[in-house]
Formats: sequence, C-alpha cells, structure tokens
Amino acid sequence: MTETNKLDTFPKLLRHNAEMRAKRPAIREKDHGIWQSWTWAEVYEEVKAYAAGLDKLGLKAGDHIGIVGSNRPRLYWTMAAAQFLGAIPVPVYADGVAEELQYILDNAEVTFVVTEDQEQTDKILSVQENVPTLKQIIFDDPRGLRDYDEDNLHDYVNVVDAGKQVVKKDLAWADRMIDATKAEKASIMLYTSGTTGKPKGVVLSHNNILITARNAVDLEGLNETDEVLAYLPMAWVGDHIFSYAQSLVAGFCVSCPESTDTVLNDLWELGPTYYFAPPRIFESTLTTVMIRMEDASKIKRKMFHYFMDHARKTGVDILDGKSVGLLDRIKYAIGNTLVYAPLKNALGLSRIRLGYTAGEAIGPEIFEFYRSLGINLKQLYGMTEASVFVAIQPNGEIKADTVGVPAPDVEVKVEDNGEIMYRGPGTFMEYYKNPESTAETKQADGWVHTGDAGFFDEDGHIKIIDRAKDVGKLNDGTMMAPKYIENKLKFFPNIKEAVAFGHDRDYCAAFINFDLEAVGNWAERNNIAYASYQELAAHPEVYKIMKEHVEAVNRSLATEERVAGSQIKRFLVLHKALDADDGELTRTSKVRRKFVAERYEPLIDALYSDKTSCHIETEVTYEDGRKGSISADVQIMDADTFPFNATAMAAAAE
Amino acid sequence: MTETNTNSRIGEELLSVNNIDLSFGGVKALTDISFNINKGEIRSIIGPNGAGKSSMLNVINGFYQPQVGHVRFKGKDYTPMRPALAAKSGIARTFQNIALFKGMSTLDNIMTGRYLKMHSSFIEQALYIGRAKREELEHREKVEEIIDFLEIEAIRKTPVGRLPYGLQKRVELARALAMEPELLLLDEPMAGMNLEEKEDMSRYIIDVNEQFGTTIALIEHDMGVVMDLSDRVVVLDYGRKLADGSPDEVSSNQDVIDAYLGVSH
Amino acid sequence: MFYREAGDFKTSYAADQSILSIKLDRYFVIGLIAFGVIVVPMIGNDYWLGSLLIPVLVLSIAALGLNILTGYAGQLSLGTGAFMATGAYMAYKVATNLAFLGAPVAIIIGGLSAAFAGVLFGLPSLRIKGFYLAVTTLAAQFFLLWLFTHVDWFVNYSISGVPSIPPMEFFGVLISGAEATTEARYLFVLGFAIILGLAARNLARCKMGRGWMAIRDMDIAAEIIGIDPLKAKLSAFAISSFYCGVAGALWAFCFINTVEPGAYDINRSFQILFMVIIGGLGSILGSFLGAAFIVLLPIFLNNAPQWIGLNLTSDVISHMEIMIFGALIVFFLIVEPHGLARLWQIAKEKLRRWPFPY
Amino acid sequence: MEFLYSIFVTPFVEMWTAPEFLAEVVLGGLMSGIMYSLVALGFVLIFKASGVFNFAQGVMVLFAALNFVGLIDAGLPIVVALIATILIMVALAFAIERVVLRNLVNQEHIILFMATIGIAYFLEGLGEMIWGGDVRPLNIGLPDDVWFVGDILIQQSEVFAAAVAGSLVIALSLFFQYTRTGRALRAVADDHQAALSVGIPLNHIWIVVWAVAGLVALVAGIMWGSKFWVQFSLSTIALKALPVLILGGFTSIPGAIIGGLIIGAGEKVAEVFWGAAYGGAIEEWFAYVLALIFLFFRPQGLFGEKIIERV
Repeated sequence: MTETNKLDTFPKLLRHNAEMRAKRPAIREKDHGIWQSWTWAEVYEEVKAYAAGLDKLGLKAGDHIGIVGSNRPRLYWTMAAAQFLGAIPVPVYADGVAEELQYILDNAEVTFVVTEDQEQTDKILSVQENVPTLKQIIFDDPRGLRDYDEDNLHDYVNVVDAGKQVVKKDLAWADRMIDATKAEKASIMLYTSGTTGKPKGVVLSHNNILITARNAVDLEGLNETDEVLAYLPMAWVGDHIFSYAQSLVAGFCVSCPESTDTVLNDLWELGPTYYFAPPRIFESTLTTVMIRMEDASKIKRKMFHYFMDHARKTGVDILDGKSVGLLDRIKYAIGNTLVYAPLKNALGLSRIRLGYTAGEAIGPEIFEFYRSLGINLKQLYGMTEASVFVAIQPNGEIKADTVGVPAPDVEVKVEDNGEIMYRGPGTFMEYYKNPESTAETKQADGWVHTGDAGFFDEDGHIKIIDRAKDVGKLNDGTMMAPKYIENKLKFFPNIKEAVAFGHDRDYCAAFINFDLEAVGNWAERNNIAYASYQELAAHPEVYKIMKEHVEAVNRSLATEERVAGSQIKRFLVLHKALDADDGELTRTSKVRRKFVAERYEPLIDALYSDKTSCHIETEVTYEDGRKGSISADVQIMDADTFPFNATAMAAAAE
Repeated sequence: MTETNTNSRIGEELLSVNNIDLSFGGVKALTDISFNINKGEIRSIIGPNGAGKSSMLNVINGFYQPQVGHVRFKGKDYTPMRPALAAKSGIARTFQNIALFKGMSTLDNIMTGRYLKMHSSFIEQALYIGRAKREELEHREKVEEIIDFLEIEAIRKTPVGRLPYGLQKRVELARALAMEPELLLLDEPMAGMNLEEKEDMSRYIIDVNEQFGTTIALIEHDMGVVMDLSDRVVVLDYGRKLADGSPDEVSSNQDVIDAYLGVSH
Repeated sequence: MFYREAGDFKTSYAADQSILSIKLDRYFVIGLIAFGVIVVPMIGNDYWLGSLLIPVLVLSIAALGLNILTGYAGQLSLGTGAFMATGAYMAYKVATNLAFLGAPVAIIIGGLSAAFAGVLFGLPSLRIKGFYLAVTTLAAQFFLLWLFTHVDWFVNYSISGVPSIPPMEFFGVLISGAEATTEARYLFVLGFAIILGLAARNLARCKMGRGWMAIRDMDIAAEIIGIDPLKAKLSAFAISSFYCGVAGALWAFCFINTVEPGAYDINRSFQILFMVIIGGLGSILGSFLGAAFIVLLPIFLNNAPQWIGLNLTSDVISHMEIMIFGALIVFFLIVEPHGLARLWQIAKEKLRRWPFPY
Repeated sequence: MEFLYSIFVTPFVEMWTAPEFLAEVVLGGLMSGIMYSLVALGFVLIFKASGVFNFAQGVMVLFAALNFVGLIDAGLPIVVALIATILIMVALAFAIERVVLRNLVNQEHIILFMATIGIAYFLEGLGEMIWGGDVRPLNIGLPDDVWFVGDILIQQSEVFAAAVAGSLVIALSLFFQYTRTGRALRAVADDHQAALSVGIPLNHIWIVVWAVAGLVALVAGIMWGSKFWVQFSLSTIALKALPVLILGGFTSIPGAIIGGLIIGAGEKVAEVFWGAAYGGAIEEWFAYVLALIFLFFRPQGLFGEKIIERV
C-alpha cells in the first residue's frame, strides 16, 4: 500500500508499472490469429507518445475526448493518454445509433473523438456538424478510410509518430505532465444508460475510481498474475474498473477479444482468472450447456445429470469450506474429473479465482449451478455514481438472494420508504452540466440515493427488491414490487423478459417474453414447427408452459408475507421480443417499464378487462434501421393464485 | 505490398495480347484477339458462354499455347507463355470452378501461395531450423494480413473442403493474393453467388486494386457487376473481339447489345 | 475429458505453429518417447523387443516413406520392397567394404542409394498417373530385386547369396549382427524412427510438404502458383525412397542380420501399402499405428485360437489367418477409409469437447 | 565387349540359324500369353464397368480352378462340377457386390484397389482352407498329342486353348453388342452419370461384370490348371496381367488379348535368347520394363482411349 499511496492518479500508476513490471504483459489483443501482447514498458512508451501527439493536435487539460468503439488496446490507451494531459475521456456505447452518439458527444462538449474503425467514423462524420465543439477525429483501423479527405481526420499511427518526435526531443515532458495530474480532478466521465429520460454524464475523479478499485483489489487479493478478458462496453463503469483501473492498480494483464462475435472462443482460449458477467450471460451460457447436453449420448447425459445433482448437494459447501462427508468429497472428486473440470474447461472458466455478477438479480439455481462447479462466483451491488462498489458478498457467506455486505469504506443505510442510501470514497463528483439532478441524488452530507428499495436481512446482508419508485401499491393497499416478481419469472430458463403491472390496480398482471433459444429448442424436440417468435408465441403449448411457470411464481410469492398479495392473476405472452432498437430495453437490456406501458396500453387494458384476446399493431425497427410493423391477436390467460402460507416453502422450492 | 496513389491509379501498359489465334483440333476458340491491360486498372473480359473468355485467360497464363500471336508482359514477349513463367513473372489467377487444395486448411492453402517466396533448403526444413522456421513465421504474418483483409479469420484452420462455396471462392482469392501478383486474373469470381456475396466480392476486388495497386483482369458474364467495377471492358463473342472500351462505350455498342445482352437477358 | 486447453493460449506464431501445440499432446508424446527409450528396454523381454517392437519400428519407417509418396504427394507405389532392398544391399556393401564409416553412415548411404533409385523410377510419374504409375513401380520391384539376386557384386560374391551382416558398433555398443543385444538394436532402431518421424513431420508442414499436397490435391492450381511438378514429385520419390532404404537397411542390420531378397519381395510392398492405408494416408502418426496394426494382427490371429481354447492344425490356422486378415482389411476400409489416424483424431476431438457431444 | 556381343549379336544369330526353334519358343510364349490375356480380360471387364482395379482377378483364377478340381476329385462328373463352379463364381460376384462394393461406393480408387487386395487374401485363404494347399493335377481330357507343321511341333492343347480364348472373346463382344445388359455395361464404361440417368442400376451391373469376370477366371483356371496343374503360383500371374493392360490399354478387350500375346511371346524369346547374358530369370521383370518403356511412347496403351487433360 504505502508505495502505492503516492500513486493517486492513473498516469502515475502507469509510470510506476512501467518501472516495477516493465517486462510483464499489460494488455493483449487477439489479432491476426494470435494474442499480440504489450508489456507495461511498451504501453507506457506508446501512451507517452500518443499523449504528446494528442497534445500537438491541441487536446488540452479539462477537454473531453470521446471514445467510440469496442474494447481495443488503442482505445484504452486513449483513456490513459487523455488522463496524461488532464483531459477527460468519455467512452460511448458503440452500438448506439448516430443520434444517441450525437446527444452524448454534444452534451459532453467533446473536442476530440477517437473511433475504432470506418463504421464508427462514418457515424461521427454524419453528426459532426451538430457537435460544434468537435475539432479532431482519430481512427484506429484505417481499413476503408484511405480515401476520406476530411483534414481533421487522423490515423492513430500518425498521431503517435508525431508524438514520438516530441518525446524524443523533450525527455522530461512526460514526467512534467504526469506530476501535474491531480487526484481530486476528474479522471473519466461515464454516461448512465438512464432507465428514464436522457443519459446523464457521471463525472468521477482519480480518487473515486482508484480508491474503490484499490479497496476491492485488497479485499479480493487480486494481483499481477491475474487474467481478465475485456469484452463489456468500455462506456460501462464496470469495464472501466475491472479492465482498466484495477489492471493499473494490481498490475494484471487485460486481454481484448478478436471481435464481438468471437468472444466465446476467445474467452475459452484465454481462460481468465478474474471474470465479470451480467446475469443474462451466465444464464444464456447455462441454457446452451443444457441444450448441448441434450444431444449427448444417453449414458453421457445420465452421468452428467447424476454428478450435477451431486454437485448441487455438496459443491457449494465444499467451495465455502464447510464440512462435507468424506464419501461425498470422493464422489465430488470423481465428478470433477468426469464432468465439472471438463465443463469448466469447455466454457473457459476453469481458471477463475473470482467471478462477479451484478446489474440485476441472478436466478438462484443459475447462481448455484456455477458455484457448485467450484467457481467462486459472487454478486455485488453497485452503480456508476459509486464507482461500482456499494456492497460485495464476502467469501464464505454467499446467499443467492442478497448482494452481500457494504464494501470497504462504504456506509449503507435504508430510508423509511425502503430506499437504500450509501456514502463512500467512490461517490461521484457531479452529473455533468446538471446541478439539479446532482443535488437531488447527492445530499450535502455525502449520502447518495440509490433509487433502489431493499432491506438488511437478519445477518446484515442487503436484499434488493426493486427500484424504489417502481414499488407500488395495489388498490387494496398491498405492496407490489414489479421487479421482484419479474425476476422470479425470469429465473425460469424459458422466460427471457417479464413486465409486471399492478400499481393502483386491483390485481397483478404480467407480460412475458419467452427465451427463443430455450423454447425453440423445446419446440424442435417436440417437433412443433414454427417460423417466427410471433408464431411460437401464439402456440397453446407455449402458453401452457408459461402458465405453469406463472403459477409456480405465485406459489413462491404466497410464502412471503410482504408480497403474498401481489400474485399474478392474468398474463399474456408478447407477440414480439422486447428490443433495444425499439427503445423497449436500455442498451444494457433493462426494461424501459414506462415506455413499454405506453406502447402496449391496449394490452394492459385487456389484462384488466375480461377479454381473452386483444388485437395490436406494433412498429418495429430492424437491425439495418428500416422500420416495419407487425400486428397480432395476443391471447390473455388466467393463472391460479394461492393463499399465504409460510409452510408452502418446500412446494415453492420445486 | 505496394501502396499506390489512388488519384492516378492507372499507369502504362502492363500486359498485351497480340493477334492471338487458338484452336483445338481444328475448332477455333480464339481468332485474332488483341487487347492490352494497363498497370493498376480493372479490366474485364465479358461475353456469352463459349465466347472464349476462359481460353483467353488460359492463353495469358500459359495453359494454352496459341498457334498464332504472343503475350507481352512487362515489356517482355512470351511466345508462348508458360504457367511456371507466368507465376514467376507475377501473374496469379483463380479458377471458375474452384481449384483449392481440398486436403489442406485455409491457412495452408494461402501459405502455399507464398511458395515461390520461400527459399529454405531441404535440410533446414527437415530439422525446422534456420531459414525454414524463419520463413514459416514471416510468411505466416503476411498471410494473416491477407486473412484479415478478406475477413476469413474464423475459418483459418478449417479444411477448405468443409467450407461453403462463397468462402471457398474467397480463400482462392486469398491464395492468389498471397503471391503478391502484379496481374491478377479472376475467372468468373462471382459465378454462382447470391447478390450479397457478389457485393462482398466486388468490394474485395476494388479494395485489392486500391490498397495493393494490383492490376486485375476478370471474366464475368453477369454484365451488371462488371460495369460498375471495371475501368475498361473487352467483349468477346464466338472467339472474336466485338468491342473494347469504357463500360459506357461498350454497353452502348450495338453489336454488343445484339450479341450479348440479347443472349443472356 | 483430460484436456485443459482454457488458458493455453498462443502469443506468437512460433507457439501457434509448433507441432503438438496443445499442452496435453506435447506431454503425452514426450512421455511416450521417454517411456520407449528408458522403461521399455528395462521391462521388455527379447521376444517383445526383438520380435515385435523392432519390426514394428523398422516397418514404421518404411510406412513413413511410402506415406510421404502416396499420402502426401499422391503417387501410388508398389515398389516399396525394392527400395528397401536397395537400401539394404548398398548399406551392406558399405558396411563390408568401407567398414570404418560405421553403421549409421552405411545405413544412410543405403538410404541415399535408394533415393537415387527412387528418382530414377519416379521419372515416369511426370507423364503418367495412378495405376499406370503403379506398374512402373512394379517394374522397379521386380527389376531391382532381380538385379540384386543375379549380380553377385551386391553380395560380395558370397556363394549362398544371403550374406550375413557384419557386427558393427555404435558408440562402442554392438548394434548389428547376431551378437548384438536386443536392447541395443531396439534403441538404435528407435533412434532412427524418432528422428525420421520428426523430420517427416517437419517436411510435411513446410514448403516442401505443402508442395506435395498441392500437387496431390490439384496439380493445375499448384502449377500456376509456381510449384514445379517435376521438383515436387521427384523430391517426394527421393525422400520416400530414402526412408524405405533406411528401413530396408535397418531390417537387415538390426532384425534379420542377413541381406536376403525374400525380405523385400512384392508382398513386402503390399504389406507397407496396407500399413499406410490402414494407418491413414497423409498422416505421420498413421504410419506408426498402421505398422503396429499390420505387424501385430497376424501374431494375434495366430495365438487367438489357443487363448479361446481351440486348438487347430498349424496350416488351418495359417489359412484362416490369411482369410481373416483379408476380411479385416475389407472391413476396415468400409468402416474407416481414412484409417486409424482418423479414428484417433475423432476420439481426440471427442475428448476435447467432453462432456459436450460436439 | 563380349557382353555387348551377347546382347546384340549372338541372339539374332541363334534365331537365324534355328528358325523353327524360334517359332516353337514364340508359340510357347503365346501359350502363356493367352493365360495373361484371359486374366487381363477379367481386369478389363471390371475396370471398364466400375473403374475398380481388381487385384483379386488372379486369385479368382486360382479359386475357380481349386473349386473345379476339388469338386471333380470329390467324384462329381466334370459337367456337374463345371456348373457347380460357375454357380460358385456367380455367388461370389453377388457376395462381393453386396459386402464390399456397395459399402465402398464413391470411395477413391486406391481404397477400392486395397479392398480387392483384401478380397484376394480372403479368397486365397478360403480356397486353401477348403481344398488344402497342395498341388492338384487337373485332367478334363484336353487333347495332348502334338502336330507337326514342317519341323515345328505344335501342342494340340495349345491350339485348343487358343481356340477357347478366341471364342471367349467373340462371345463377350457379342454379349456386349447384342444384349441389353451388355449395352448397359458399355454405357457405364463410357459415363457413369449418363448410365444412371438412363436408369441402369449400377449394383446390377457390378454383379454382372464380376460374374462374367469370374467365368473368365474359371476358363483361365481350367486352361492353366490342365497344363501346369492347379497351384498357388496361379495367383501371381495376376501381376503379369498389369503390363499386359499397359500395352493393351485398361479398357480394351482386344487390347488385353493382343497385349497378353505380345508379353507372353516377348518374355519367352527374351528369356531364351537373352536371358543367359544376364544370368537368366529375366522373365521376372521383362514384361514390366517393356511396359515401362512402352508407357513413355503411348501412355494410353495400344487400344485405350486417349487421355486428354483440359483446364
């Protein structure tokens, strides 16, 4: 620690690593068939030159520099180089359409933008004139850009070469710049995807990020030998902490996949030791595992399930170091050689020492599945405004339905209205150019509203049930937490998304999106022919399955006094999958509840009438941006509900 | 690979065929064909099936020896041209019905394209030392550039036999590019492709021409594609030259319209 | 199932292109070689070493040779026996007249002479293909063998015509002739097998190997790439014959201790061809597997009846042996035309995918 | 010097001085030539129709002969034995088609070639297992006195053999000309696709050719057996058929006959007149080397179709 105390800004850390870990790999990229690697020393030299180059092009301290693209070393170096000059990198979600980009770039008043390739560059050029502050554009991959003659368009390589000259002439330049960096100054600006309204720019200082990052590193004992795959959007705070900040703090190597569609294979090749993924990824992985096993020979399948059952019984205890009978341990060892280890290997998870999941609740059995394989998977609770860490599950005491205890140096309290508040080193500086939002989120005394409702359970673990503002009341006054219900539904592999309603209504009702992969596979196995999601959605058999799931949820709700009243009386299966391109989901695929409610008003009305079906016409956007519309008669189904009884626990568990 | 300035892409004459007569056992395939190809241009040879397009290509890279006429390449006369000579002097080609090495992976197929650029001795190879190893690695890098260029990373190590038609065509192009040819002959590069694949292929052809400054001569009978690709077009019909000139000139030429457009559409 | 490839990633082309780029395979092969070099000689008795392993290894080398020609370069040959004979007789000449050169050199010179003969009889391959070529190699088979049996110079004018190999030393250890210990001969042969196997693997993955395969798969395309069919085919013939020659010499020096034409007749040629086909065309591993299979199968068939308690007269067994052998060949070709190597490949893939089916 | 003399002078002198001896040698050669021809004929039939290079042809000769002679020794009257053997050979054809060819359809030629070697081993083992490995005399009452034409002595058996071979060829060519199956076979030989498209079942065709080849083998077996007795060496003449095919062309029936005669006569003459110079036994390779040299000048053989390569 002591030696790192003075290292309170990113550039200082980078310089430090270049000295202490000169020969160790700092970053890799799967490119041209192999994992091209750069050592800390090389990265430092590159970044120095790059910074000088940017300086020459006129990037100044306090400027904002947009970063548009998927995880690429040069884009990470852009962050470092910008911080070198005291400028503030603003990574942007690259899969966003031009308008989305324009809003953020304009709002952030970026003077520079660095793009990954032709595709992104075209986007920027198309919105350039609407971003008056934008001066220079720099691109990483020159492919297809050779004929572009805009004179404010620069090839990364040229920028760095120009910088090299400067650095060569003025050897002290780099150190002067580095020493000038201030820990309390802004180091990065990240836009929250904003479940409601326009995205807001969260400004975070070197201190915010580095202290929290360092705390987590110490808590989890990460070190320079760890391996991380950087595959989540750079604009997302998680990636910034896990793949950038913590890499600099702990000195471990970050690897970038070849392309977004090779991630799975790259993950398998790399075999990271430190891994983060949102629940949906763990979920889909599990689904594919199960589907692939379906095609295995009978004996193999038997063996697989036999040992998976055993793992479910004993695996977690063994992982948590609880006492387990010798026989069970032996059985587990056999299972390990025959199933667990090979399976982990096949998924590229065999070397994982620490796995995180967060963002939304993860299904208990999904969570258990990975832990029972011996993967130390933990949930954490955090947000951009807190530089991620608010709460982490401590080793040894993991509970599927909580997010653990407050992170180091972080205080957490629950308001009377059930909202969770925190205070800590990671607390953000401000929302950029948005004092009022800043004020209403961040109190003078440093406490910050999370906007989530929840409570501490008996042993001090935090349990999140929903967005505070979404927690509503049925007309009879019983409280209903839509997210809580939706999650229970989504825990079924067959169900992809669910939207529950009931605030100011007489009873609870829900939209359901099934998982096309899982259900589609089921359909094939029962040779049910279908051409589209829509067709399958209307199928009575599908409805039957969904009804079973809904009633299972009702049963489990019936066991918890606070929510027993909010069981689902009526539901429907949506005729189309909720889609980010239609604005129904956020880029991090969270449901935009309000938007959906307005868009499908007729369906909701139907849910609260006695209709058994309802016609609806919906506009859709295709990948290529073209618009079209689909119409369907969505049928509505009743589900049984159950009286409250705590003893039904057992039943619910199934 | 040599970069060229796109503005003045087209340079002086690279290859010319002069008064070519070719016949198989009395059957005339080509009659008094002459035309030239300039450095850096995309030149198309079109015509209905059986017009002698492929024969023309086979004369250029020496599979067929014409009874009359000669091929002039880089200011040197070849009477006749021979495949080996063609390869050495910088002419590469692809075939209408794909001629890949079925037993090898995509990577090996493309590596084979570097054959003439490797010089390691038998012993070095047997022991995998010295030049042999060095060459393997150097050329692998070059080949990877091409793989990246044609976006076939995903199939790098798949046996080409297992690839779908469109990809095989692309691998064959990659193999030809690996030779770093000055003149690239493409025999119906888009035959049997769907629209999307055709568009991709045309994009690659243009990219090759621009990025590496490779001169390209291609055969097509689908006129549409050719017209927006090529700088100049030669039209053959029944082994005779019908027209020669810019796409517009050619497509407005009456003989062509009769002989060609009439036939295929 | 046993593979743990996650995390075994490549950061350089050297690593990516190394033979056995998968860790487990590497360890396995190294272990196997260590076992063969250290453990086997200690535990193996004379029968195992002398009557099974040595012939298997020697014939593996011959199979490697034929596989280079037929499997990689696609040129069918029925003259393997003759090229083996060439190696044997020439090595014998050197060993007797230039003894000071030592056994290895003698054997290698034998190989080189075989290579020369190979090139000679390979020349027609430039004009003719397939079974036509097979006939020219048959010519080699009969002509060369006739030559060695009818020109006494090759056998130093010995009356019997089957002279025995002089005892020769390698680093002070007797490795040829009747007095040499089985262990010494085994290790000597093993050494050759390992080195030649490795060399073949390297050739196959370098320029030369790609040239061969190109000619095999699509000679026209190969030509326009600049591959000279003459060079490619003749080099294949030369190297192939070199391997066969060395094998032939080893057969004489380290196994039967004499040079006798009977050991290199047409049936030998077919035997090697079987090895290559059963083992797997165009596979180094296959050559070894094939050799082991073809050598051990008859021995197994010979003993099987007793094991299951039948006792048949020896000639019935020998007839049955031929029959079953033939039947198995057919059966095998039907089940897996790509040979043992392919089966191995499939099994390996299954293990890598485990527990998933694909 | 003297060596060259023994090559370029002496032999011709000998021929000149004793022409009738030469003639007898040639005739003797032609005799074994006929045997080669008959085996080669079997090859050609199968190769023409299915592209399979049937290495087992030679063993089929042995197998047929073994059965025939075995049945006779077992006391069956010749005619019955003959019919029985014919049935066996037909059954064999069925078996081979059902068990082997059908399962190897669309495999590369070399695989099929290997398979026929497998079949060869199997038949050899089977035959000797049933009938034992020892040499058996075969006497079906072929005439065996001699005629004299001038001073040249001619074995009647040889004439007979020639006659049989000749009539066999004629019979076959008639079969190919005038029977539906025969025409079908020709169609297949010319172009598999075409044959299939006109609706000729390939399996059916294979059975027929293998059966016919079996019968040819039987005839050859009887001829050979009654002259040199039935013994294992029969199967080795299979290899001699290869150079015959090179000369005659892989797909030409008359070619097979002519080729056989050339080889047969050639190697005898060479052996008798030149062999001495090299210490004898040049028969072993003469045929192959002859074929090898021949290949350089006419790769497609005397009667084979020209091999044309197009790009």
